[in-house]
Amino acid sequence: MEIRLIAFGVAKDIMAGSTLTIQIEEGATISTLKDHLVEIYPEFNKLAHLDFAIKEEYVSDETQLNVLDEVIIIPPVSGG
Amino acid sequence: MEIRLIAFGVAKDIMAGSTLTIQIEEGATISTLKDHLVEIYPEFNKLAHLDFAIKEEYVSDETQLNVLDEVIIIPPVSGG
Amino acid sequence: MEVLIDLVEQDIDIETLYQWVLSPEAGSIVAFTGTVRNNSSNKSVTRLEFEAYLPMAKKELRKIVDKISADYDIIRVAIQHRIGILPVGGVAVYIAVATPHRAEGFTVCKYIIDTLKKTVPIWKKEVFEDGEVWVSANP
Amino acid sequence: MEVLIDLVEQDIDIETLYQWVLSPEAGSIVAFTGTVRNNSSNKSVTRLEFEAYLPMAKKELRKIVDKISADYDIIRVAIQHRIGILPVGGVAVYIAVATPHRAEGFTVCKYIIDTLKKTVPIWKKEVFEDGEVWVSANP
Repeated sequence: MEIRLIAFGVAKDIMAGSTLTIQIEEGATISTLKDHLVEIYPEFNKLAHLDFAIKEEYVSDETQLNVLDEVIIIPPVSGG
Repeated sequence: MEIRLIAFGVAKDIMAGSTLTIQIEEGATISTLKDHLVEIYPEFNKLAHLDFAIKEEYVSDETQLNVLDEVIIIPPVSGG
Repeated sequence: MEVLIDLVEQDIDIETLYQWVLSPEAGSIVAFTGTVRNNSSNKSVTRLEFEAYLPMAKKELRKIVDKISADYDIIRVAIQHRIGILPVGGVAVYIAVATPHRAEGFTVCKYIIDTLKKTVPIWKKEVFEDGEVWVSANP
Repeated sequence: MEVLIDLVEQDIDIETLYQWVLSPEAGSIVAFTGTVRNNSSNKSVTRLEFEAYLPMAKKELRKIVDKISADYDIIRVAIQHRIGILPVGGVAVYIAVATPHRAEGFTVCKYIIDTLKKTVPIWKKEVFEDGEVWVSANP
């Protein structure tokens, strides 16, 4: 299935763009997605941590992805 | 010897005035002065505590008084 | 409790926010201003750039306020965070908390800024004369 | 460290004091405002009256700043306390602390107001509709 990714901060630089649509197996979790991302962009491994959000809420590694999900890539935040 | 007292806050109300000159024995300490004050104005006993200052600095109970000293009576402070 | 939360592209108007939190029931206003320092890691900072995932950032800020207000008596709280480009000295964030008493004001204000820096999707890029870096990205 | 300490008979000008503490080396300004609440011990407050032993009050405030600045890196601190008559909502005290980082700003600002309330010779009288009381006088 297709998942749309939206990146912010350093993630945008790593992916050289703020959006990306990737193919991922049905029933994949955030954890699977993270593995895919690190494979495509090894730079993600250098971050202190990497979080994700769906529908404006943080999601855990175990969260299952659904087709049409828009997944936000959240590198370490640094507001304030 | 004569000691001049200057009162603030509730001490002023207790003494019904902001200044008072009292007679006290040579070599008396702040502690002696406090006893005198409580004797004249028993209301001072009702305060949470009573402090004194000479030359704009807090003094301890053991501080000896000197003639011409101007002693500030400092009831519990409540700034802020 | 009344809450004002916003992310803004223009300069933060501290005076207006401060006036907004005032209330006759409040005895204490504790306010935090985060400004752009002229140096970071001993390098001279030229400017900052903030970006945010706006709708989620507002939601997360509201969650912070709701969480702390369960434990402390808050009368009003205003939080405004700047996004976009900021020069040295610019105000990145302003948080003002009005409470009946001061102890809770310090606790609440500190909790909000500390938690903001951990959970709210806002990212800061420091721009130096010879390069730039996304803050906190690397361990 | 630059320090501004004053006791004033006119309204405290928060905006001017806030501007005064700003510095390009500071990343944090923590400010405390103590205002007159409309009630105390469940009684309706009409106004407050502050009196101070002025020269000593200034000295004690300076001692507080000197003591805490031995342990924390302070860039600027402004402390202004109102004396005389204040209506409900009036500003009794304003303390603004500029530091490189925020954690020390909260600690320093809270230390100053907490210690001010214990050591600085300033006295507050609360005036109610049916009487008045010197605050903290009795246990």
